[in-house]
Amino acid sequence: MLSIQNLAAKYGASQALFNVDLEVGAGQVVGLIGRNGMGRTTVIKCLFGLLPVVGGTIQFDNQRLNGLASYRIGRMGISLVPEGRQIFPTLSVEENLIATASRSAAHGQWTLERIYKFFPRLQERRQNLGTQLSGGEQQMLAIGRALMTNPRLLVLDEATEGLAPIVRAEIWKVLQELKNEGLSMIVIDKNTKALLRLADYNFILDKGVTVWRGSSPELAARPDLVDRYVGV
Amino acid sequence: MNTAMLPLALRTQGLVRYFGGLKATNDVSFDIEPGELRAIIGPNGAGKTTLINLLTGELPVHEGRIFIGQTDVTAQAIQQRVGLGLLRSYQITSVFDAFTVFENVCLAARRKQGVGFAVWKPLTAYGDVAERARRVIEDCHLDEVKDVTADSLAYGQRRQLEIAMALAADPRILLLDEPMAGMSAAEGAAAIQMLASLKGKYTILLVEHDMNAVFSLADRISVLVYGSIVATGTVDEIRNHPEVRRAYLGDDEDA
Amino acid sequence: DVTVGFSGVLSGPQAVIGQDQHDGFMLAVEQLGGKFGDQKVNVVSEDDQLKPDVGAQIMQKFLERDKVDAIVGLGFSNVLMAELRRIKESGVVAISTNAGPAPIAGKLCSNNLFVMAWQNDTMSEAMGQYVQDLGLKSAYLMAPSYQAGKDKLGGFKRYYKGTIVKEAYTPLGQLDYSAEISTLQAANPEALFVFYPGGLGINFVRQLGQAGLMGKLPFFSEGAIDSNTLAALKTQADGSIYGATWAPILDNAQNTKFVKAFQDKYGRTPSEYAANAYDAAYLLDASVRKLKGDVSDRKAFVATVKEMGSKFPTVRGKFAFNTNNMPIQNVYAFKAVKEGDGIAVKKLATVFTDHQDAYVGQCKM
Amino acid sequence: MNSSLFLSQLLNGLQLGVLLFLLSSGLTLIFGIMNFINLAHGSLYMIGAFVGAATYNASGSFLFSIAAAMASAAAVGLIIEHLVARPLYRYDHLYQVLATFGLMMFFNELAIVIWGNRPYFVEIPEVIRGSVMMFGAEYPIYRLLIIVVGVLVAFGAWFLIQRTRFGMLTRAGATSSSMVGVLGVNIDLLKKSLFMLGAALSGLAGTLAGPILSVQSGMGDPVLILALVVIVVGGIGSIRGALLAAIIIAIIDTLGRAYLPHLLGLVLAPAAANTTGTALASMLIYILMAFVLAFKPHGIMSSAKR
Amino acid sequence: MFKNKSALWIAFLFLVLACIPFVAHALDEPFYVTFFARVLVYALAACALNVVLGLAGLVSFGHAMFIGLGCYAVGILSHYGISSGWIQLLATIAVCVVVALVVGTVCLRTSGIGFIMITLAFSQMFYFLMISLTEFGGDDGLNIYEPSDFGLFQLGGSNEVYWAAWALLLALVVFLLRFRNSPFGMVLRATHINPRRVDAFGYSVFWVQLAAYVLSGVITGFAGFLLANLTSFASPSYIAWHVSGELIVMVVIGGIGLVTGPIIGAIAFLLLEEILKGWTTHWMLVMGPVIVLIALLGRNQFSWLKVYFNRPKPALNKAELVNERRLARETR
Ligand SMILES: Nc1ncnc2c1ncn2[C@@H]1O[C@H](COP(=O)(O)OP(=O)(O)OP(=O)(O)O)[C@@H](O)[C@H]1O
Ligand SMILES: Nc1ncnc2c1ncn2[C@@H]1O[C@H](COP(=O)(O)OP(=O)(O)OP(=O)(O)O)[C@@H](O)[C@H]1O
Ligand SMILES: CC(C)C[C@H](N)C(=O)O
Ligand SMILES: [Mg+2]
Ligand SMILES: [Mg+2]
Repeated sequence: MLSIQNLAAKYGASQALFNVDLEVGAGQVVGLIGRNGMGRTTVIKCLFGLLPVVGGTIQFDNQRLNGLASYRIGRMGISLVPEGRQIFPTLSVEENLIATASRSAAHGQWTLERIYKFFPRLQERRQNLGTQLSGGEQQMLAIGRALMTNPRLLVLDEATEGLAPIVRAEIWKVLQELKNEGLSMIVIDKNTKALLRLADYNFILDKGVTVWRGSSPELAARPDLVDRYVGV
Repeated sequence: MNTAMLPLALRTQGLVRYFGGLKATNDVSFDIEPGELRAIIGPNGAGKTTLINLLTGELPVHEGRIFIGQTDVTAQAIQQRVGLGLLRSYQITSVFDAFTVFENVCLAARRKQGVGFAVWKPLTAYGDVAERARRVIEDCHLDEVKDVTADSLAYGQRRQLEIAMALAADPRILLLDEPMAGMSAAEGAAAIQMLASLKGKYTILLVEHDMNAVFSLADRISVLVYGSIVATGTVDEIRNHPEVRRAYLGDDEDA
Repeated sequence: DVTVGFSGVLSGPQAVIGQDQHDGFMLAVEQLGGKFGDQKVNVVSEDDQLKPDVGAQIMQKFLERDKVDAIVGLGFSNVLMAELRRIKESGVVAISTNAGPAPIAGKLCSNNLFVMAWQNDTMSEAMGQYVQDLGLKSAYLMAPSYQAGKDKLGGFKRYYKGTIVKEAYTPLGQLDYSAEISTLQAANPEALFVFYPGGLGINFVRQLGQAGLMGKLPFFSEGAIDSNTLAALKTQADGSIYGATWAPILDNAQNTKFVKAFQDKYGRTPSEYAANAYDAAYLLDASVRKLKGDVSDRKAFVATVKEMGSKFPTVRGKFAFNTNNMPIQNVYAFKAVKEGDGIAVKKLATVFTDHQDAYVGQCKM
Repeated sequence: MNSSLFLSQLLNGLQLGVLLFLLSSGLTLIFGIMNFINLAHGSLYMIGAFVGAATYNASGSFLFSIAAAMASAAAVGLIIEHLVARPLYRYDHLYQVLATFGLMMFFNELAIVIWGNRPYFVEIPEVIRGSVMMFGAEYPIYRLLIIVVGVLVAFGAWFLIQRTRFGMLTRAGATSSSMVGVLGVNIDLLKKSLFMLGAALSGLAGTLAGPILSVQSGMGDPVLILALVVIVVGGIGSIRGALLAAIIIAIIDTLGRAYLPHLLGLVLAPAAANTTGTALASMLIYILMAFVLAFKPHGIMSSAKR
Repeated sequence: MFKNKSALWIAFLFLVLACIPFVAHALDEPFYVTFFARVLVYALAACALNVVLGLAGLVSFGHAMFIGLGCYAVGILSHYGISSGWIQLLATIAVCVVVALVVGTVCLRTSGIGFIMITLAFSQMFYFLMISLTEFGGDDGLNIYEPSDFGLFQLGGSNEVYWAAWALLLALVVFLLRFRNSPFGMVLRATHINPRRVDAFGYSVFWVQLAAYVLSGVITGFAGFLLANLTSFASPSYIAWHVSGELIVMVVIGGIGLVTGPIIGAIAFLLLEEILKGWTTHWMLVMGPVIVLIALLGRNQFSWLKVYFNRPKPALNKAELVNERRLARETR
C-alpha cells in the first residue's frame, strides 16, 4: 500500500535522513522505532510533502507522492496525528473536529458522536477554543480530528504523549479495534512494549537510516536491538 | 553562587481557580517539605498545569493562599516568586528558538543577577554564567548540540533543553510539568536518573503521566481529579489506591 | 541662459495643483519660443511631495547645484514656509504661484519673494464682502481645522458684518459631513460660507446637494470650486457661488489666448493655479527683456521683477505688486450654473478692485 | 441642542458607522480572518471607485458598474494574493506591512497614470436620488441604501466565517496552514478565494462611496487608517466586533464633532472651547482606540469569544 | 573591538560617510552635503527604531512622533527666543523620556498588531494636536530662525548637522553592536521570541521592553532635533504616518538583523527616491514595487519567524500566552 525507498531529506544544509525504507501493507500496522532525533518525524514530514525529498521515492497505491502538494496526499486517505498536537488554536473543539472531517460518508464510521463517546472530556469542552485545552485534551483532540477524516492510512506520531495511563490504555485498545477494522497505521511511540503488541511489522531508525526491519515477534526475540536502538 | 541554595518548603491553602464556569482548581491544599519530591498525577484536564500556573503566578488565584518557605506569596508577582527561587519547566515546550542551546541556558543562568543595566559585556562572556551553563548542559546530555539553534532541535532534545533551562536558573523549588513528555525510552531513563540525582537538592513538584518516572522518583504522590486532591500518599499507597486505579491508572501497568 | 527652478507637488493626491502650475508655466515658455527676452530658458522641475523637509532640500539644490536665476511654483503654504529661510538668504527671485500665507505677507515678508497667486485670505475676504453686499443677515462658516482654514474664515469675517451663526471647524481628512450638515440645517442661517480645497470640497458639495440644501440655502465657497473640481462635480455644483481672482471666462486678450492655448494643448480647462504660473512666466519674460537678458545681478533682477509686476501682460487684465510683494488685483464673485447637462461659470460681480491684503502694514522691507 | 437634532445626529452616527463598516469589510476578511495586514486595502477600494465611476458614466447602469468594480477589484486582489500575500502569510506582520505599503504607493500612482490626477465625476443614479424628511432634516435616500447594503454585508460575512465550513477552514488556515493541508484541504485555494472576496468587498465599498466622496488618487489612504482602527478596536477576527466598533466609533465621533465644542463651552471661553473642541474632535477616534486597546488589548470582541 | 568582521565593515562604512562632505565640496556640489545630512538624520531615526523593531520585535508604527517631539522641542523653544542648544537638547530628552514612558506603558499592554495600531494612534493624536495649535503655526509649520547654539559650535548649516548626525550615528552603532549580545540585549531579544518564558525567569518583559522603547524614543528625538536644524523648520507633516511607515521601510531594506542595516536602508531608500524623482514624476510607480520586492526578499531574515511543522509555532505560543494574559486580566 505505502512504500518508501531509500529516502533522503535535508533541513537546509543539515541532512536528517540518509537512507530510509518503509513499507506498509493494506490493513497492516507498522511501528517506526528509534531514539529522539533519529528522524522518525522527518520521515513523516516527507510522507506528507512538508519537507522536500532530496532522494528516494514514496509510493502510495503505486502512485508517486514525491512533490505532491500535501492536501493531495491528505485526500488520498492518509491522515496524521502530528507530534506536538498542532490543533487549531482559534477554533472551538467541535470546529476542530468537523472543519477537516471527510465529506465522503463512504467509509464514514467516525462521527462526532463516536469521537465524543470515546473522549467524553472533549464533549464537555466542545465550546472552548483549542488553546484553552489542557495538554492531554489537545492530544485527544488531535487524534479525534485525524479519525474524523476517516483515513485509510493513519499516522500517529507520539499520539499517546501526555495522556493519563488509563486513557493511553484506552487508545491502545482503540488502535487495536481500528486494526481489526482493517485500517492501516504507522505508529511512532516511546512505549515499545505496547507498540510491539499492536504492530505487525517494525522499522528501526538510527541517525536517518533504516537499520533493521522485521515482524514484532522477531523484534521481541531480539532484546539486544531494542536495547541498542531504543534503550531499556 | 555556584552551589545551589537550600531547598524551601511549598505550601498552599484552599486554592481555587475558575475558568469561566469551570472550576479548574478546587480547594487545593498541600504541604511539600523542603527537599521533598512530590509528584502530582491526575487525569487529563484535572488542573495540574493550572495549579503550576497558580504557583508561579502566571495565573492569579481566585481564593486561597500560597507560601514559599515562610513567606506568603499569594499577592506577589512572578518576578518576586522567581526571586525566591521558584522555577518551572513547561508542558508545551517554550525555549528561545532563535538562540543556541548555550545562549538559552546562559539566559536562564543569568537570572539571579537580572539584567540591571548590563548593556556592554556579552552575556556569554560572564564567567560564572557560562560556567554554570556548561555544567547544566552536560548534566542534560546536550553538549553535542550546544551551539545549535533551538529551533533545529528534535522534539526530544527540546524537552531536555526545557529542563536544562529550569535547572540553570539555580532554583530552590522546581515545578516540572511533564518533563518526560516526548522523550523516547532512553532519554526518559536518562532524565529519570538525572532527576534522581537532584533529589534533596531542590524541593521538586513533578507533574508527569509517565508512571515509571513517578513511581521511581516520588517521595509522595498527590492525585488531582477535577481540580481537587482526592488522595495523597506514598508510592505504594497510591499505586494500590482503588479510587486512583479506577480514575487514572487503569490496570494496564505498562501503558 | 536663464535657469528657472520649478518646485511643486507633482506626486500624490494633490498633484493636481502642482501639475496645473507646471503645465501653465511650460505653456507660456513654449509660447515665448523657449526664451525669456533673448535668453534661452531651461527649467528644472522638482517634486516637493508636499513635504516641508523635501521642499527645503529642493531649495538648497536649486541654489547650490542648479544655480538657478529664479524659482517659481513653491508648493502649499506649509512647504513654502519651510523654504522661506533659504529663499530669503539667497536673494534669488522667487515667485509663488499657489500659496500666500499671512506671515509672508506680513512680518516675514522678504523683498525677493513675490506672490503671484493671492494672499490666502483674499478670496474669502471677497466672499465676506459679497455676502455683506447681498445684505444677508446671518452666515454659517465651515472649514477644515488647519491653518489655511482658520485664515480663510478670518478673512471672511474681516469684511462680513452680519451675525456669524457658527464657525464650524471639521477635522482634516474627514470623509463625511452629515453631522455638520444636520447642525447647519437646524441652525438655518441665511448664508453658508465654506473653505474646502480640492477633494474635501467635492465631498462637501456632493453631500450638501444630497441633503437637498443646494439651491435652498445660498452657498458661498472658496477652494471648493475651480476648473478641476467643476469637472468632477459638473451639475452637482449648480448654484454655488465662489470667490476667485481669475476664471477662464475673464474677458481680456491675454486670457483668451491663454485659455484657448491651454485647452488645445492639454485638452482641459485651466485652473487658477495654471493661470498664476502662466502669468509668472510672462512676468519673468518682461523682466528679462527689461534687463537686456543680464540677470547676473540678483538685486537688479528682483527690483525689475517688482517693477514689471504692473507692466507685463497678465491673464487677470490688471495686476501689480504691493509693497509687501503681494498682488494688488481684482477679486470677483463667480457662480457655477447648469447649462444643458454641463456646467458653466458666470461672473456675478467684481467685489474688490485693486484689492490689497490685510497684512501689508506689518511688512518692513 | 434640541432632541430631534440629537436624534438625527444619532442617525448620522449610525449611518456613518455602517459606512465605516462597509469601508472596512474587505479588510476584516483579509486582515481579520486571514491575519494578513493589507495596507493595499485602500487601493482596492480606490480601484473599485474608479472602475465603478468609469463604467457607470459609460454604461449608465448602476448595477453593472457595481459588478464591474467588484470584479476588477477581485481580479487585482487575486494578483496581489498570488504575487505578494501568499509568500508572506507565514511571516511576521512587519513584512506584510512593508510589502503592502509599497503596493499602496504603486496603486496611487498607477491611478494617476490611468485616470489622471483630477477628481472624477460620479452621479447618483436617478432612482435613488433625492432625500426624505427625518427628525426634521432632509435625509438622502442614498444613505439609507448604504445602511441596508452595509448590514447585509455584515450579516453575510459573519455567516460565512462563523457558520460555514469554509469559514472554519480559513480561520484554521490562518494559524496552522500546513496542518490544514495535511488533513486534505487545498488551503491555498481557500485563501485565494477569501482574499478575492475581501478585495471584491473593498471594491463594492469604493463604488458605493463614489457618489458621496471625491474619487481621486489617494482617496484610499484615510479610509485605510479608519478601517484599521475599526478592525483593531472591534477585535481582530470578529466581524460582529468590527460592526459594533464601527458604529460606536462613528457615533462617538459624530456626537463629538457636533457637541464637543458646545460642551467645552460650558467650562471654557467660547473661542478656546471651539479650538480645543475641534482639536479634540479630530483626535477623538484615536483617543478612543488607545483607550480600548489599553484596557482590552484584543479589542471589544476578541476573537476568543466571537 | 576591530576583531570581528562586522566591526571592520562598520569602520569602512563610516569612513566612506566621512568622506562625503569633502568630496561634495571638492566637486563644488555642496548640495550633496544637505542631502546626505538628511539621509543620516533619517538613518539615525531608523537605527533608533531598530532598537525596538529589530531586537524586541515591537513594530512601532508611530515613531515619527518622536521625530516631531525633537523638532518641536527646538522649534517651540526658539519660538520663545531660547536658542541654547543645550537647553533644547535637554528639553528633547526630557520630553521624549516622559512621552515614551507614558505611551510605552499603555502600548506595551498590547502585543503584535495591537501594538502596531496603538503606536499609530498616539502619533496620529500628536499629529492632529500640532495641526490645530495655531500658536505654533498649525499645519503651516513653525520657522526656526536661530540654529541651536552649543556655545562652541552652532548647528547652523548642513555641514554642522551632517557631522553631528555622523557622530551620533557612529556612537549609536558601536553601542548597539555590544548591546545586542549583552544580558540586557539578549533578554530584550528573548522577549520577542518567547515573552512568557522571559517572565518565568524573573526578568520583567514589560520593564525591559519599556526601557528599550524609551531609549529608542530619545534617540529618535535626537534625529528630530537635527532635522529641525537642518530644515530650520518644524512641521506636523514630519509626524504624518507615512513617515513612520518609511522609517520601517528603511529598517527592513537594510536588514533587520544587522546593526548597520537601517543606515544602508536609509541611504538606499532616499537615494533611490531622489534618483527616481529626477527620472519621472511617476517615480512611485517604480518605488512601490521595489519596496514590495524588498519585503519579499527580506522576509527570511528572522530564523525564528520560520514556522516548522513539528514545532509549536511562535504564533501558537503567543495565542496561548495572549489568551492566558487576557484571562488573567479579566479575572483580576
Ligand atoms: N526544523 C529543523 N531544522 C533543522 N534540523 C532539524 C529540524 N527538525 C529536526 N531536525 C533535526 O533532524 C533530526 C531528526 O529530527 P526528528 O524530529 O525527525 O527526530 P525524531 O525521530 O522525530 O525525534 P523525536 O522523538 O525527538 O521527535 C534531529 O537531529 C534534529 O536535530
Ligand atoms: N485558558 C483557559 N481557558 C479556559 N479553560 C482552560 C484554560 N486553561 C485550562 N483550561 C481548562 O482547565 C482544565 C485544567 O487544565 P490543565 O491544563 O490544568 O489540565 P492538566 O491537569 O494540566 O491536564 P494535562 O495532564 O492534560 O496537561 C482543563 O479542562 C482545561 O480545558
Ligand atoms: C489648495 C489651496 C487652498 C492650498 C492653499 N493655497 C495652501 O497652500 O494652503
Ligand atoms: Mg518526532
Ligand atoms: Mg498539563
